[in-house]
Amino acid sequence: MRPFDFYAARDSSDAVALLAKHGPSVKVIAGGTDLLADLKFAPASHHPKVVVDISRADDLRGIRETDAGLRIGSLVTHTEIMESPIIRDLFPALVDAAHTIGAVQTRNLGTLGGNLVTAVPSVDSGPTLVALDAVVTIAGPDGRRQLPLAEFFVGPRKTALKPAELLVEITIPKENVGKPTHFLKFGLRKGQALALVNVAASFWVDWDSETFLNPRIALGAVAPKVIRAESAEKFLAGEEITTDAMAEAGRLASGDAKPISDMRASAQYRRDLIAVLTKRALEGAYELAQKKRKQS
Amino acid sequence: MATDTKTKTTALVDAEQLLRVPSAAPLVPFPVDVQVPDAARQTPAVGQRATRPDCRLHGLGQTKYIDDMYLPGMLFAKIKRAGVASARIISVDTSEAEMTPGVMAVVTGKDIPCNSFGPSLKDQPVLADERVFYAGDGVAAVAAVTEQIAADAIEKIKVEYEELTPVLDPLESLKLETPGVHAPSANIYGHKIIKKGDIEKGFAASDHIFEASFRTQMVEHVPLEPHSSLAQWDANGRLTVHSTLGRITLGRADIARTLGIPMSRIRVVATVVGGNFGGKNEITTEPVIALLSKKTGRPVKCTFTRPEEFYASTTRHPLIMDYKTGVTKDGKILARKIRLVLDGGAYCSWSETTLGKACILSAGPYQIDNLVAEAFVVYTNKTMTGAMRGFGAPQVCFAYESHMDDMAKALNIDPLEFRLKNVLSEGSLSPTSQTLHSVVVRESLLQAAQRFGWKPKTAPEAEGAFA
Amino acid sequence: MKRRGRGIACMWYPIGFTVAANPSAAVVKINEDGTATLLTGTVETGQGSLTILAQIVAQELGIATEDVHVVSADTDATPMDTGAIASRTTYVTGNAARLAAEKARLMMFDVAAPMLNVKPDQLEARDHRIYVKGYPQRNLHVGDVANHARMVMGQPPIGSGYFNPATVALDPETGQGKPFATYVYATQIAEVDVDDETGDVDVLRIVASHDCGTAINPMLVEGQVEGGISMGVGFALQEEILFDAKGRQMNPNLTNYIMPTSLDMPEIEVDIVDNYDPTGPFGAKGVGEPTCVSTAAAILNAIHDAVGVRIHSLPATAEKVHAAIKAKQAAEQKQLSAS
Amino acid sequence: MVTVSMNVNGEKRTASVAPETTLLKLLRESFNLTGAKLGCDVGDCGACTVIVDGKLVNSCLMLAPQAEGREVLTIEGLATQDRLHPIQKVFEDKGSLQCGFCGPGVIMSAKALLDQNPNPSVQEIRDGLAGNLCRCTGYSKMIEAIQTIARERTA
Repeated sequence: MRPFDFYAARDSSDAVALLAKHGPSVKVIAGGTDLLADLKFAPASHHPKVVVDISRADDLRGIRETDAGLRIGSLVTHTEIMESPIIRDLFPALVDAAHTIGAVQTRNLGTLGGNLVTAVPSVDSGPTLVALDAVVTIAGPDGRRQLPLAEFFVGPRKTALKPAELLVEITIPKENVGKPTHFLKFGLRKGQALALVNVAASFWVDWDSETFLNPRIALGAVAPKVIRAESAEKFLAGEEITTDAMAEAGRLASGDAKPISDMRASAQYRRDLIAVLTKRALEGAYELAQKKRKQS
Repeated sequence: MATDTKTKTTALVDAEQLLRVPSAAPLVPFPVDVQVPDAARQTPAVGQRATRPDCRLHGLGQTKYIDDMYLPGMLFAKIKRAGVASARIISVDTSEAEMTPGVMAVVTGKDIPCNSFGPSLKDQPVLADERVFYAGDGVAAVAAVTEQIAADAIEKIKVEYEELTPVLDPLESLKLETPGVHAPSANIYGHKIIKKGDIEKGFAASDHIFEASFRTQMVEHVPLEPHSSLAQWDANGRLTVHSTLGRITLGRADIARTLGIPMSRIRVVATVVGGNFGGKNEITTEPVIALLSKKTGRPVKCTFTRPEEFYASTTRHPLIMDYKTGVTKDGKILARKIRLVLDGGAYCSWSETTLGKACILSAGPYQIDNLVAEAFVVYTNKTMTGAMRGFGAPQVCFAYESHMDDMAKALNIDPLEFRLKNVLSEGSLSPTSQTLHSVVVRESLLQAAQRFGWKPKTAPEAEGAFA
Repeated sequence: MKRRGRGIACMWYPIGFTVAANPSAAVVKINEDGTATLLTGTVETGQGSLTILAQIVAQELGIATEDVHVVSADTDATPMDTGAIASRTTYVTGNAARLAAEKARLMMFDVAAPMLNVKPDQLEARDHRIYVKGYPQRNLHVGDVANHARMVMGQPPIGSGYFNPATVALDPETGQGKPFATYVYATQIAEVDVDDETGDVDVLRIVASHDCGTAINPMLVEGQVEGGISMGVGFALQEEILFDAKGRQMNPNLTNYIMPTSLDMPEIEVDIVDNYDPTGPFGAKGVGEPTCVSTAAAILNAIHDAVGVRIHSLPATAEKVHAAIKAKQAAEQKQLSAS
Repeated sequence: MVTVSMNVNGEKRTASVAPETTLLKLLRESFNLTGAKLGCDVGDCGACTVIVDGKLVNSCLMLAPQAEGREVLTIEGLATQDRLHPIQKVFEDKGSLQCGFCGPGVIMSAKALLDQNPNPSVQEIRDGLAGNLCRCTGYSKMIEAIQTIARERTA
């Protein structure tokens, strides 16, 4: 790697101060799984002068339920998500999504915040959180601000972060805590796979009418950023829960996506996958809803 | 890494003291209680599940691969890659790289005393000097005090190219009107034909004739250990090269030839190689680092990055395979015609061997009295192909065994049964009319079928055929 | 829906180079205590070939594997070898090592014969001792003989040997001839699940039955087969170097060049076919390359069995399988509506 | 240059390195611990796997200063002066390693897995090794070895 200066931040405000002081040629390192892999083969023009390490900023850790909902610190690793009793109980889809990222080594290093700020279209943590209407909290020199995760993603590898800003936490709003959600990823192999398509489906069940309530379908790797399949969602809202409805939502979601053809797959194949995976993700979420209902 | 100065100062004092104290940990843990496993103590030795002495060192992390060797004063070399698939080199300007602090020496293709090598055709340059034949060709090399300085310095080497249209499709390359990749040499640089029996008669006697075409892709060996070599000279003008080569005897001959020095002055040592699969049978950077070492009077090491391992080493030949087979209605193969086109990439390397093996093996382990198998290998401006585990056999096996199943299905014969009707047996004549001995295809089919629990599918129409 | 399929593929594969000379030479030194050192120019590239060679030398000398130390891969110290290529080490280098050991053993017999008051050809070596054939009570420890040879007779037992596979050049017009000294044979059977909606192929199980002549070390043979199959799985389903329109590689890294991880590998069951090749060292042939030859074919046949589609080009990616299933469904639909 | 100190295999070690030095490079070049290998340098192959503060990580993806003050366990820290670690012993007995280049990383992954889950299923073992690419073995004899150790430990 080419030379850079290194500063370790004590906490998030120290990190923001360091970013402001050393910008604009500055990068944040947390788990390092994306940053270092990038820097080793990136052209000199992309190389930062300064790297700020936030891996010791303990205020960015922790998973807890707050008045606002479930709060996940940006420094929480994928392994911590997989092992968290709260998340396992409330959002098994987040556990599944975390499990599909890299392998044990990279899941131990890689953080939720780090995964989201890469903003690659195939970001594995993205779809489930977007389907759950997650909100991100950003700290900057002028204080903190919040915005929906769906808006945090701006384009391929582009986020709404301004210079010297830091993603500090992700919140799943109270009304969606425990919302039945299912995540599916399709990659080119089973271990360490990159997504050809990611799908998360989430909805409440109106048990009186057996209909979809507040359905959300989020798709990854099939558009410049994580998107919601809005026509599929619109169709499902209030619709009776049947396999036909789920299949139809899959077809609609496929139309909502804007996939590209690249060396990993063609656009048409990605569209076909979305249809199948959306249907299956809806089935998975419904299964979970039924299971939860039986338990309660 | 404390950020406030006070802690930092304290840490520094502490650290400096510690820097002077060598590690107390044993450099070589010595597992004295470990007994030699029983199998290695038994006689007779053959047939024993003896454990490997090297496995213990691997497991302890004590095996020294080339990249684990750090010699005092050692320099690190990096190769500048062409990045264009076909071009004439107009000029190579290394002046900026040479002036970079930490850079100790630079070499280009013009510095190589005899700039060609290869196991059969000597068509590969050590570093490209006049022409680039594929994007992974090296055009210059740098030795520097750190890997990063060497990597930065090769970026500063300016190469001017006259880009030429690359030939990428092997079928295109096969056509006579296609410009020669290595003009004036022809693109078809290898041809094999096997003729046995009378193929026309065989087809005429057949009840059914099946045709099919198959293609395979280019793949990499992916040894976990990237290619690495380390060169140093002594005051008697003797060169020692530690290398990941799987064939040191011939590697030494290639190094001697390209450098123009007697073999007696070269010592090639291979430690345990971290995976070969055919990909480490040829010299890569050895002559280059030898020259860099000679220029600097220091040991020089060059280890491929993972991307280099893909684009600067050999790969498996992609094949285009056309099959035509004549069979009787009860499933006896009477005649087979095969045409193979091998995409050889930029250089011959082990294409001769691959061509021969692919052609001979393409009939499959079957008794076929009337056979024509013809194979061509052509140049393209792609990554060179070479030796890889199986030398063309996995490709042709995919073709002949897919073909067999399709025929079995069409004939309504169980695939196992169909094979058993046609396999080679003791004393069979091979496609080259060699009398075969210790032939056990039948035994292996039956053993595998038994282990698997293979039963003929009980489709009503298939039953009769199997019985 | 997942659909189960099975596929069979058998193969043959030669040992050594195609016609071209590919000799190996070896030197065996018997130490004063009856242990031995083998000098070989071959390189250990992970197969365990040095252990195999030690076992061959030990067998010839009647000692145990651990009694043979192997010095390899140094052009200053070790004799010529064509190298770790063409599945030739066990057969070619193994034959050379056996011949070298045989010479050293015969020197030992020359020394032992007067000590036992018999002729050298009445002796045999086994279990660390040199025995008079038919009179097992009359024997000497191999170390005592070796020590006597060096310290008393002044004849340290050192043998050298070489081997080059017997071939006959191919006729350039007809390709007829004897290109290889010997061949091995094998069958693999794969069981797969194919997701008929996505084309995803899950290889569940591979049964492999391989011939290698005598298995000098069954554990190492199994290791070769298992590893070869992993290469075959990648070749069948995932691996491919991709080029852009200008002939540059697009995926020269392990992120986008998809080789099998532990999660992608099936359960593997290995059987070794009972066989003996009189031209090999103690009946052995070789096993390195053949292990990866029939895997892809078996998997592709299993895919065909599962979903009825024939994939004609490798790798059979999920996308390719999916496209073939779709095409088949469309064709069936057309046929249905036509009838 | 920055000075970094950490506990490596139970011993306090210190070095002065450039800040962009990875933990892998620090171990190999400053501490002469070459058991962890550089196979890809971007976290795909797992040959550089070590354990930091009890967690399995790719040492090529961690900067040396990030390891400041931490507990680092490398392959060299498993055996004692007179005893192989049980995983090393069983890997040898079963012939689990061939070329061996992935071996140190695989054994560290096996250790981390068994520390957390003394009796893993085959699927859990495969998941635990998925970050370690191996081209020689097909992983079969590694999985067999880990199962054997688990059986011995839980027996």
